[in-house]
Amino acid sequence: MKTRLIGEMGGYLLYSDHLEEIKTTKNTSNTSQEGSGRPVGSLIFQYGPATGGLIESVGMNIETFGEYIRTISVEPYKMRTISISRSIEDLLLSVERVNGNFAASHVTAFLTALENAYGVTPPRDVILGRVAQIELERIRNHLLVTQRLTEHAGFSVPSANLLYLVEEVNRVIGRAFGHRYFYGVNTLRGFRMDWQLDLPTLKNIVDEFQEVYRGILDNRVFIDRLQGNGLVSIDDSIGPAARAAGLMYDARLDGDLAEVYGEIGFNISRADSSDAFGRLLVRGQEVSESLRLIGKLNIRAQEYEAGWLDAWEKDIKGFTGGGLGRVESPSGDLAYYVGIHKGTISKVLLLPPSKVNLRLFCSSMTGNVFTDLPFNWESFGIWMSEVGVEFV
Amino acid sequence: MIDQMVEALIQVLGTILVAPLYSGIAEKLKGVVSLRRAQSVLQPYYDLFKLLKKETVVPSSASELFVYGPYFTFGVYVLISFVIPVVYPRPVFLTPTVDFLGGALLFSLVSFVKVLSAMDSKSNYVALGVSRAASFGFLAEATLITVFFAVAISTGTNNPYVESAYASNPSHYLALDHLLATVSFFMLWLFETGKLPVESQGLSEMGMIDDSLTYEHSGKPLALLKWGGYIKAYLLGSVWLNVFLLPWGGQVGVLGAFFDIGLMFAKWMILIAIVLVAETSLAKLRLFKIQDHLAIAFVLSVFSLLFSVI
Amino acid sequence: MNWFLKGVRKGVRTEKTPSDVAPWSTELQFKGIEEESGVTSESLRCPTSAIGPGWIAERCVYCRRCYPHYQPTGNHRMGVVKRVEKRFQRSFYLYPIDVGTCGACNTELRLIASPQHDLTRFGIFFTNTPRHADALIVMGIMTKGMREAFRRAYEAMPEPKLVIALGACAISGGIFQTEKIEADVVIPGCPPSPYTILDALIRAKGGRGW
Amino acid sequence: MVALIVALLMLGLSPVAALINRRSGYIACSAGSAVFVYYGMTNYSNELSLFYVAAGLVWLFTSVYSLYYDHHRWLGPLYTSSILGMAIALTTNNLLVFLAGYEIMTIPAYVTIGLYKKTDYSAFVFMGFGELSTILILAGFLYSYVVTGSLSFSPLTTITPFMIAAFGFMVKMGILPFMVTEWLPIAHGNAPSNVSAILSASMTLVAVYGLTKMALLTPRPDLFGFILLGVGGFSVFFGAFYAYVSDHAKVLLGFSTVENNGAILTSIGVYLTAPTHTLASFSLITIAVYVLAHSLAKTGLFLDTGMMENESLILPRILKNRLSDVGGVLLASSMSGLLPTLGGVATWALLESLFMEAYTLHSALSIIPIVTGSIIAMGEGFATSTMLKFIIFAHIFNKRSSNEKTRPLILLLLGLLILAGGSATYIFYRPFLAGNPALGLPFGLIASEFSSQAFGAISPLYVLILPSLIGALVIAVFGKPRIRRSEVWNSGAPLNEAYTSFAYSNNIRLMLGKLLLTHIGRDGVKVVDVFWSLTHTVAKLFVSFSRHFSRTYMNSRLSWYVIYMILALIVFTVVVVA
Repeated sequence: MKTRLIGEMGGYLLYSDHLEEIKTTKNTSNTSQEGSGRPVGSLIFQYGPATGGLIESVGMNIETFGEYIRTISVEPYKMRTISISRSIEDLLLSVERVNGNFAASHVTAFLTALENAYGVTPPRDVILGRVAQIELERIRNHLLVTQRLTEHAGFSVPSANLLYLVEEVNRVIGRAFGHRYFYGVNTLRGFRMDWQLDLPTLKNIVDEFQEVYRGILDNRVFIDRLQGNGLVSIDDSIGPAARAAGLMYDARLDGDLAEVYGEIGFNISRADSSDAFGRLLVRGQEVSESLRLIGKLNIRAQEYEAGWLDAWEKDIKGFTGGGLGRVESPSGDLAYYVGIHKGTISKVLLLPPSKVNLRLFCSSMTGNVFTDLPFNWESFGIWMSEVGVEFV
Repeated sequence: MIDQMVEALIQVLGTILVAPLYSGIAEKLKGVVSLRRAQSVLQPYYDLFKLLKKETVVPSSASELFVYGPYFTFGVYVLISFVIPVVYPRPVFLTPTVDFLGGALLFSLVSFVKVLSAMDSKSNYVALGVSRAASFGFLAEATLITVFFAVAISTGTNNPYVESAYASNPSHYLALDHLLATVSFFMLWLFETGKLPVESQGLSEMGMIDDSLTYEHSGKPLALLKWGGYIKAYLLGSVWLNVFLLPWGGQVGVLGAFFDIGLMFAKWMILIAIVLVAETSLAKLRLFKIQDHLAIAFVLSVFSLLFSVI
Repeated sequence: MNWFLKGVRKGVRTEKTPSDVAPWSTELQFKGIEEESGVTSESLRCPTSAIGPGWIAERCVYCRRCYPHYQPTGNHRMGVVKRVEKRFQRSFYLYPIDVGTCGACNTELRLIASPQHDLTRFGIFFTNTPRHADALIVMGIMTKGMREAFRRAYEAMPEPKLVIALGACAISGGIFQTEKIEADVVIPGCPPSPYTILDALIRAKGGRGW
Repeated sequence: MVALIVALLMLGLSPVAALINRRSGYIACSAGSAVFVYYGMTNYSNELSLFYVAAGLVWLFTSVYSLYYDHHRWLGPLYTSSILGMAIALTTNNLLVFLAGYEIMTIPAYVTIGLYKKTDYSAFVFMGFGELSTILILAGFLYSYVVTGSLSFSPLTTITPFMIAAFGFMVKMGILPFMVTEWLPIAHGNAPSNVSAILSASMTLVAVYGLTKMALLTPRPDLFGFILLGVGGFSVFFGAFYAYVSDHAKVLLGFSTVENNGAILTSIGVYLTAPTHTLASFSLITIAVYVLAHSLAKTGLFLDTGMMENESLILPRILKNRLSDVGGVLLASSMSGLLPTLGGVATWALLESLFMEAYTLHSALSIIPIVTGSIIAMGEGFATSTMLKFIIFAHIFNKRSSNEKTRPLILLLLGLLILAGGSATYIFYRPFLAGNPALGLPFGLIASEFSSQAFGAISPLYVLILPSLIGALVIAVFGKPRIRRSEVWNSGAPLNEAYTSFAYSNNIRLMLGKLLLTHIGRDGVKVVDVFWSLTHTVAKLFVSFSRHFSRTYMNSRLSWYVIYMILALIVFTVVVVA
């Protein structure tokens, strides 16, 4: 597989196999372009930050001359800063809260970066546990995205049904891990589980999802809202957006957990339309694939006392170095770079998938109309919480 | 004359007071089909009651039009309820004020004042919805006028009550022009009351059409706008039931008027059932497909007109 | 038609009583062997100083470092209602505003609309404009960008109105240790479970809770 | 008769007075107009008298307004002489005098547009179409002379003179496909608002008057009426449609005139084709009521644009004043065809007469009134959206405050007149009055009839009173709202850029792209008015021809040529009148 540029993280460019410092700065603002200057009769329509239609706060400046969107720029209003000058365990709690819905993915990427920096490998069971969490998160996220799409279409029965299933997935996670968003689950020493993962219930949920999913794909009016909406260029897309365009592209194939995924036999899901519809197709397939993966993992309800950390704790004072951790979050590539200077964390860089997806969203909005905006937005699975985070 | 006044009172109060109930029932059933226990059928009344007690926030540059426009539109709706057969099957007090076409023009008057009142807030979100409503208005208004005329032409009079009686004759009822007008008017009703597949009462600001007209209002004016919305849905729905779909069964006399309220309830349950199926099995159309929906309704109504004379 | 029949066939799935709440979103209680005064935030390395004396719900982010000294009781009714507004008893419209969340509070708040919880049966609804709202639900830490928006939303709401702070971030600054937001109703949790949210909302409008 | 002579004398004096002192000219014109209105009211013989009232009111309001508006020394004389021409055309019974009046009315308009011109072809297009109109009318009149042997308006036995003249009048009315004559001179010549009002409201009124007068003399029923009916219907639709996508305040109003003239033409068509006499007389009244409604409302709206600094609705800067706001809304509601205003009654009556005709014909011919009625219904929908656009972007969004009282007061008066006018239509519809005492309406019903039986009925007076009464009752029951002011909610951000009028109507540009040939490019959205592009090509040819002609034969500046031609025409008309 050839090297692909994924995105920019704090002065570096992340490629699928290495990190490279940026020599020349280029404009990577979240703005789509059409023409120059402002045509007569156009206005900047401000949507957000506080909206009823979107789950999170986000500001959009839409240049329009009525219904038709010329350009759009997205502004993350909620900018949070996370201080890195605190204990590494406390920092981990903050990393969990970069994006609550992708908490396991963030923690895994962060911990992997740390582990790569020190050149240690956690026990296989810990890695399997992390994979299980990420896949559970993926199921929940894809269900939620599908639910949001049906809700915007006023498709009340499937929407309610999907929301029911999202809540059920949350309950399965809550029962097994004690917390519905994996907060306090992962530690430097492994992860905590209170109970066996309820696979039969999870299977029922996914089965019911598949039934709903097939049902909504039968509805012409609903499909019409997605087809041709939000066409992205293939070259710079990641995650479900890339796979929707038919690319063999997934961090599960070449990221840090690729080995495990390879062993348990991961099948990539793809579609052949780079619009919101294609992204929905990919998500639909991935839900089943994630369930299959989780079924194979057979993680056990126990807390691991990992011994790998001891080596690290011994020479914690003198260590200087850095490591990159990259996983496939439900919305695409997620990477952390952790730099350590004399035993303390000196730098944390983050490339969240939403940052890349946001750029894709903006570029795909030109020529769209207002009413189709929410569908395109939801189809990317963007979370503004991880875009507006800065580690200082 | 006293009798007519009592009958009018029953018809008008029956409209004003009962209209929210139908919305409540429809929402409840929609919720139940959506796997939920859902709200009380009396929820619209609770909402109105609360809103009438709340403060009214007025955008800083808005004028009296913003505050008192909703009162006027409510007044027009009440006037329309005197005019068209929505409960009682015979003309009541003040019925001759306008004929069917006049009624259609009164509906236009309401939307005119409603739009101005909402736009007085100077909100871009209101403008967004209004610009959509305005661009569909030409088909909606045309359909309303032609549908009303479809029956007027077959009866030779524009008096809605005569038309109701005329349509109750089975041979007239089953005529092609009547059936086309029935379908056309139902499609229009879905549009006018913001039902699927045209609009859904969702939270997304980007998809608003009718909802944008109440977006900036609060307190008493909002209560009146919502209430007016229930009355509008009731008026148009009842016309559809009494003149087009089920023109039978109305009783006369003061006691009959009370009976008619019950009869309307039964008829409305049928309408609600139809709408329930539509609302739960359809998804919302893409914006520019709404004109196709309305264009079909309009063409059907024009065909209905043509069939009635040829 | 298809979906209408499916909906009817699946039936109502709303819960009659609360069940199945995730343990680490409920009240914590001292379960240790030693005296409670012996364990402090410092000794348990509590990141938000949520211990001592006793467990302080507003601050807890459920990191589980205090386990097994403190353990979940399963009681989800942790909301504190400082002002009850009876006028909203049967009609209560909420306008959520996210001033700096991680997204989890947002999702949990949306999930009170799921068929299991169904907020509408209590006469509670979401709305998309503060003009129609009876309560402002504020979530997340107060960020610079959202401070103005929050003020505007509050200004835009007609009286009477409630401010409801949802989640540890809003009510105490949570793990980020920022300012707390003054509110009439406080719903602790990181994030609070849908049960906790519903319970507090129902009590805020004069009900007996959930 | 004394009143008429006084009125004509005062109107005749006013151009002279205006040459000496503009204010005195306008005052004389106002006084003359007032007497003219009085004449129309006291000598009410048939529906044509209503034209006098309508025209007189337009001149009166515009002249009083001009006292506070005019800022060009030639404007006063030109404006007043145009009005004199109209007065002559309206009151004469002689064909040639009518034509002379018609020319006296038109020529000052050329000059005004020439003086204010921004582009060459606008004056030429107006002149070209104006002369085409005159030639056709002249031809029709000559044919009439041939048939009747009389130079006065006299009953005809054939429809041909009417047919020829009708096309002449339709050109002047801006009927499809001559829409360009209506809006182009106003927009590109950028005529001052008082002249725009005269051009659009009362010049077309004179054309309608001529058409109606000829129709009254023509044998009826005649199938030719169906052509007028259909053409009128399409003019309503396209006029309203193009008005809706226009963002120049005056172009919008110009197209709106096309729409209204289309409706009037349809009504004339109904008159000509009506199968029963009752229906014919009903539609005849409707023509007059429509003319009155349109003239008053259009005058008001054009005078409203006089208070704008910028005539583009995208960035209008209008003087904000509570009086003109109320007046503007009332005028717009009449133009939208809403009850209880004058325009509402007219719209109701027109649609009602179309459908009555379809019912009474009850044959394949019914298709024409039905389809026309449906198209007009669509046009009315567009008209409502258009008028909302005008009033929103002229009066609600983007405005500045002002202390000016007089001009807003004129607007308010016109608005109130048009509101009360709806109920005043009882006077005109005298043969169609009805009542139903048992149902609480002892009087005050206008019943539309095609035979002895009523088809439908409305009561503008009741519609005027009842909603406000019920609204007041609601306030009494639920109390007045407790009000607190707060800034507009714009999803948490300050409102920096307001919605534009262009954006307001852009949905239609996108939806009906095929009809408008919408093109979205780098510089924005462009739409093509199909009729305009056609006329534009013709106009360009005409302009280049005229240039060539003037360079070859005049060897002088173009404007001299224009003035020469105008003077020649004035001499011609004076000779004819004499």
